[in-house]
Amino acid sequence: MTLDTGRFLPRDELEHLFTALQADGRRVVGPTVVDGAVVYDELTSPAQLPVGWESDTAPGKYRLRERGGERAFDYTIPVTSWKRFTHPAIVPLTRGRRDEGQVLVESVVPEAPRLAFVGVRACEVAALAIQTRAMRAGPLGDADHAARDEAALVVAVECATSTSTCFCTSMGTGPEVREGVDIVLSELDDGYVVRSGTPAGARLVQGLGLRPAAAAETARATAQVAAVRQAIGDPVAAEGLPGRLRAALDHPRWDQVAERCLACANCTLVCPTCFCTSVAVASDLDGVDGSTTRTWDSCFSLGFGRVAGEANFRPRVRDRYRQWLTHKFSTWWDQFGSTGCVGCGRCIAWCPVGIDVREELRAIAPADAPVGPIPWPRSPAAGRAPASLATVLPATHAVATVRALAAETADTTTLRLACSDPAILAAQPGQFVMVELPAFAVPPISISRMLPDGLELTVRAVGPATSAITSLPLGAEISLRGPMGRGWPVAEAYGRDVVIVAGGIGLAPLRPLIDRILTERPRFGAVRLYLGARTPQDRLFVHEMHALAGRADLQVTEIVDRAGPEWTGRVGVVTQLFDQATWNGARVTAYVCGPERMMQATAATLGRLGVRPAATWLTLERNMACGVGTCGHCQLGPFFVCRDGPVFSLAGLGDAFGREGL
Amino acid sequence: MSSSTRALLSKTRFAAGMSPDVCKRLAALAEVADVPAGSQVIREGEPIAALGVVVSGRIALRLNVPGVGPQTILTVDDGDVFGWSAVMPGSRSTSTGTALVPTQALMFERERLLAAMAEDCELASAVYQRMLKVVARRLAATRVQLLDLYRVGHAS
Amino acid sequence: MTSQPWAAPVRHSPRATAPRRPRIGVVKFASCDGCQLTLLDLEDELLAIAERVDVVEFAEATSRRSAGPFDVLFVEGSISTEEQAEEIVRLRAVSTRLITIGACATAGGIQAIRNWFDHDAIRSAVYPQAEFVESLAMARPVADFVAVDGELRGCPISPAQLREFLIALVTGRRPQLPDEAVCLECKRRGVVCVAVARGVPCLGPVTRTGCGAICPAYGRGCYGCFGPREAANTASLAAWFSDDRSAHEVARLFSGFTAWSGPFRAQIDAHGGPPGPGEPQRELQDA
Amino acid sequence: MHDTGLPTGTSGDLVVDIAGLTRVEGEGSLRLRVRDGAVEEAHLEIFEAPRYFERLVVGRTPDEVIDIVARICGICPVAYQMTAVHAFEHGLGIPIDPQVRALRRLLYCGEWIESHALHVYLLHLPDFLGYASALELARDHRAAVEAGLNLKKAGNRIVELIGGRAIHPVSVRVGGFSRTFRKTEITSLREPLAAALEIALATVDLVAGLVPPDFQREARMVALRHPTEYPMNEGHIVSTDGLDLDPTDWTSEFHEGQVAWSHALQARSRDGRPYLLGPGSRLTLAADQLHPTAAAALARTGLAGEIRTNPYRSIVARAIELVDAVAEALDIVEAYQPPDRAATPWTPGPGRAAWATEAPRGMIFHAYQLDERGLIADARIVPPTSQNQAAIEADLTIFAPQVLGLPSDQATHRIEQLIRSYDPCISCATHFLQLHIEDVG
Repeated sequence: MTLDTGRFLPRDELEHLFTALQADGRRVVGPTVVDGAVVYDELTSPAQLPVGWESDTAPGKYRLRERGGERAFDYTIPVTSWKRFTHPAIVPLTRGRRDEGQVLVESVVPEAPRLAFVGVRACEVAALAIQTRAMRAGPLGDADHAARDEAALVVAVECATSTSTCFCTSMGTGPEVREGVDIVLSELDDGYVVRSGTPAGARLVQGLGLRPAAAAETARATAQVAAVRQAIGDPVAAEGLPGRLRAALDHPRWDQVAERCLACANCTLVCPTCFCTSVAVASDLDGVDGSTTRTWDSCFSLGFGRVAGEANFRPRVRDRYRQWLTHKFSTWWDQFGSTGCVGCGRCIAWCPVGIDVREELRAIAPADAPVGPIPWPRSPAAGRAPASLATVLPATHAVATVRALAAETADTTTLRLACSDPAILAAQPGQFVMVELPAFAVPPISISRMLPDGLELTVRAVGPATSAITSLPLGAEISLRGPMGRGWPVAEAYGRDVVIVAGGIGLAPLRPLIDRILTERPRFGAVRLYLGARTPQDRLFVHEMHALAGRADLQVTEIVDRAGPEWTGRVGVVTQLFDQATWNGARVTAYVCGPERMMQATAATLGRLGVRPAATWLTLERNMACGVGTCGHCQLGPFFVCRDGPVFSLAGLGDAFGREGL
Repeated sequence: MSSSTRALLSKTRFAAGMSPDVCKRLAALAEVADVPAGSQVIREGEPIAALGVVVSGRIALRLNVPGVGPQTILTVDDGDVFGWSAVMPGSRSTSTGTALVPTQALMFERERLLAAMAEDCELASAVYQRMLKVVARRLAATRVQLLDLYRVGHAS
Repeated sequence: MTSQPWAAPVRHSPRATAPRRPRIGVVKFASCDGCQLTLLDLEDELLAIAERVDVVEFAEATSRRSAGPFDVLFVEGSISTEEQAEEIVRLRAVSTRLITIGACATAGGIQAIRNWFDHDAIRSAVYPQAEFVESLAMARPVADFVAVDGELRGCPISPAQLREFLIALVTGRRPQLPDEAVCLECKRRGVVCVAVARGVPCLGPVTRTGCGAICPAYGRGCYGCFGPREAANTASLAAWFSDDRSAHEVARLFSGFTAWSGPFRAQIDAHGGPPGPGEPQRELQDA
Repeated sequence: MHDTGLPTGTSGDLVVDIAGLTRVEGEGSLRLRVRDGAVEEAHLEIFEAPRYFERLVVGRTPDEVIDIVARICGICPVAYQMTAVHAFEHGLGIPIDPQVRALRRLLYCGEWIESHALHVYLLHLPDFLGYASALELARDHRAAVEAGLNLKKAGNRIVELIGGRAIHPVSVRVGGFSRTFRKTEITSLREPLAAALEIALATVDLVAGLVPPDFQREARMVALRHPTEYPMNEGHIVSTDGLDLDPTDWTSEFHEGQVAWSHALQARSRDGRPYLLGPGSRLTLAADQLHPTAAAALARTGLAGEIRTNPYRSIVARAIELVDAVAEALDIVEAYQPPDRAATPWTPGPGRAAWATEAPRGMIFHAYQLDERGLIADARIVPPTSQNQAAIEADLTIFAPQVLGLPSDQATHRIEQLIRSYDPCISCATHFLQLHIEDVG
């Protein structure tokens, strides 16, 4: 619904708007001066507005100046963004209890206060919409954000002033407010031109019994915002920017900006659209009562890209800055179909060393820079398994019971779990579950076998959480959330030859695929299984694999990196099992899982053998903390590994696969 | 025995793509060796007597690690080569080759092979091409093994 | 080990079999006692924790004494005398896990400022008969003398982080002690950045989080008492400070309770040494 | 650990060696020379690794000094901050808003409550009831220890609110504080303090009932005295023998000397006489300024006289001061009105800044010389414990003979208990106490 024609609210009647909002059962949140800055806080009356204040911002600098007069909205963008209210810094996620082996984990039901946001600027209106798209993009969407977002009423104010850090004009988000708001105000010296954009807004305005705005008043309002557009100009060449940035991933400027960047995360925390979070675990002294909490995090903190075993995908500040900038201005388009930046300039003003994102963009992706070649497809869909493999939505926290355990290797254990949750029982090969023991971190674990009445998880004890899981006694319960992600596209290989390459623990996620292929064996041509492991002692499912090797309709060969004299099998790297193979690569659909570097070597060898990238499927490991694409940790270029993967086709990943620091 | 060595050689991967003529001339240099499991075909640090091509079976190439004992770093199977340094002037074996199972191999006595290749450029280039492939493949594999990929990461 | 037929697990969960209560020790060297006092400041959990661990050495709290062994030994204070240098080596030998607590133990503390200056001059300035007083020329962090298994930062350490560490210890999980910047905590709290909004110099961006961003929340710049964080880009921050400050004033900003830690020390040295009694001794700066 | 393995029972030449005194903040040692059953000399040996604070503050700004001197002691950082900030404001003539002063006193009350509750319940009480620690005491008397911890927590709540954290608070600045406090913030203390007052009053009854060892002596006592309030942030230096001194003139009456057996400087009167500071001295010299609630509690105990003559009664004095500090804190909370600004603006400059305040353990004195740039040129910091050392040694000389006849562990315990009763803040001054009784007779 677009805006209606304006009415006029005399300045001294602004109080009435507040009263009307409160009468509507809402707490009013708006701008007010605290500690030398304008912040958004709860207001009881217009008297608390920053009347007579204006603000000046420059890179790394914000100053509030008393200029007098009665205008309340002549300050520019404050440090606070509305995400503090739609996506709070700290949100309780789950409560859990683990007593005598019994486990209960439940989500904390979000409580959404009925708020009215007063003073929302055009760029912030855009930011609210962008964040809403992001928080609903996952298979689940974010319940907490949705509740808060829906409970809020937006009263926008069109900017009458701008500052040196503004660039909404370039990002196409302002300064005019055109839609997506309930009410919009244009402040004039003697009052406000009031327009409404939704039925709810219209009702409220009607209740104020205002006269229509005079043509002169409307004209002044229009001229005012036009002047702001004029003043800001067009500082960023946004047209074609996503492509130019994608093409500039190796620009030397990344290293130069990293020398100034403090990686302090301020830019991401003040950004109105940045949504990344981390999960914190708490418990009582006995580990009986536990809880998880979601807190704002940032791609600038080291832990953000860390995965099991302390490996880290973005160790250098250069990688972290590149991740942030390319996400905001480029891969955001791939993920959510819009820019991630609204041009509010907060990241410029609140950077402690005044790094100006506009300057960096001009240096890294100038308007005249070449766009191509595009290193990955524009749409993540191309990287996903076919739609036929729709993800089953993880319903709730299901309870599973340990029925049996098998020690596979010194540090790896297979748990057979009984579980009656229909969603989990419907899991596809290659999907994973989030495994929660109250008081412990919540790791993503691939399903290593589907059973009629449950599933198996094969877990390597690399940290306290996985150690606790692999040490569970028989009969103990754990909580599962899932199944998550997109699994192996089995149907892709109907009528074709199948090559499966597994490295180390990578065999676990492939096991359900093997099971499925065997149950549908006639649908496939030749099926070849190549297994690699570090040493003979590190091989998984040894008896099972030997049994498979005995089958006539399956070829199983294995090899280990190193071995003692007692080992009479093959020694070498897994690719040596097939690099001189004579089978016809064009007929092959390949499924690969193992350490990323091993998969790179395998993909290269398969390519040489004529296996098409679109028929080569890999499963990636990243820091998957939420499992549904809302925490941001597992991003790889345009992809959320947890949501768009973990299974990808080589063609779909394109240049994003194996690129350092991405 | 030349005819049988020729038959054996021609069906190995080693001879793949080799012109029948060259294959014939090379086979003439070969002697069939039947290696019982456990016996050694080359010894680390010792001069190499012959170049070997595995017809069937498996040979483990091992390095002795003080305090740990012999460690297998690579196995060679049907069609693979061992003792490749035989074609390098005056070089010694870089590892010890032990048959893991009863293995049949074609052995090319070093002096005869080098002499023949000195005479016969076509033969020499066929052999050297294949040697280069073998060495390149092993180098690539060694690089990946060095990374010890399976050691860290991956909870599942 | 190849895969066994389905069998009972080899390993057991911490709660499946009640583990022996860990033997805890608390000792101090040159320090103010504030960090070990933080243990006694956990008023709500103190008694419950005491029931789950065995406090065998904690002179400030109990007359029972022990020379070890310790499963976990908390060490407060910097090493600044010969005796202390010998004692820490002995303690390391009898401790399974040695955890340094506080800025003195982890970074040398405020007394490490003297490391830049002439020790004898300082000693005789404080003590009429300096010969009675023995101390090393420098006050240094414990890690300069023995291997350290973990550390709790801060001057003093944060009660919340100590609580988290102890709960993790008794429940067998990894304590969550983030190494990110103070800024994250500051922004989560909704504090207005004192550096940007008021031009107050703040070490928050280069300082390890954990305190709760107290100083900015109380209208001050962070003075770095938790020491440098991972990837602390002090050079860039110092360059920014230098825009409207003399080199001496820049050095002063880094010359706090963790001044001796690498990234801070580098900027102090690069800007003429810390404020103090007389000229800094150049040769000491490379120590 | 206290068993010497030496023959006991044989009279006279008994030698007692104690591995260490615990439940004091820090470590030191004690050497007694005994001749013919009389203590010839008592030396409190103090081996704190010196930290040279007087030099560390040279070249620093007054505000930096406030942060630095707090680190002398983690138990009483506020005492150091208060003494320094008052010294600078007095020396530089900076006027202070009355509400800011009230908040300063509230902050100081918080530290008194925390420190006294710590000493009474966690350090001293186990002595009287025969336990090695409060943790062990809690097994039999959990409610009592929990009450003590709650009392302590109430003190910490105050320091955390006003100072940002319980130890080494950050908000005290020359001229006031680094931020203002809304009334609602301050009144949030009302409830915990009301509960704390109940506990404090119960504490008085608890400790007044404890039976102390029989020990009488007349010590020369020194404390601050203020015309209208119980001594804390300011007052004249007075003594039981009629001294009356401006707090900035500490040096005209007292001086610090060094002794071979100690790293802590020992303060005495210039005529060499020792003097005693602390709760006992304050109650003796300023009981008339106690908050009515505390005064009533003291009267109920009827122990005012014994507090003066028997150091073992200091635990009662602390309990009374707990009541006083909590009651005063409550009054301040009720009366609080936010000041217009957090701090009075001021300009750095030269001069001498000196002041004395009452730390939980007794009077503390700071003096600073400021150079032309307003930076510290010279500093003198005199903590309570180094002033009490000589008095403690004197008391030991009188008391030790009474226990030399006892079995070593009992003798040790009595002497430890006596030293503990002065609440020596050894981290301010000393380390690891070890008792050697050396009989040269």
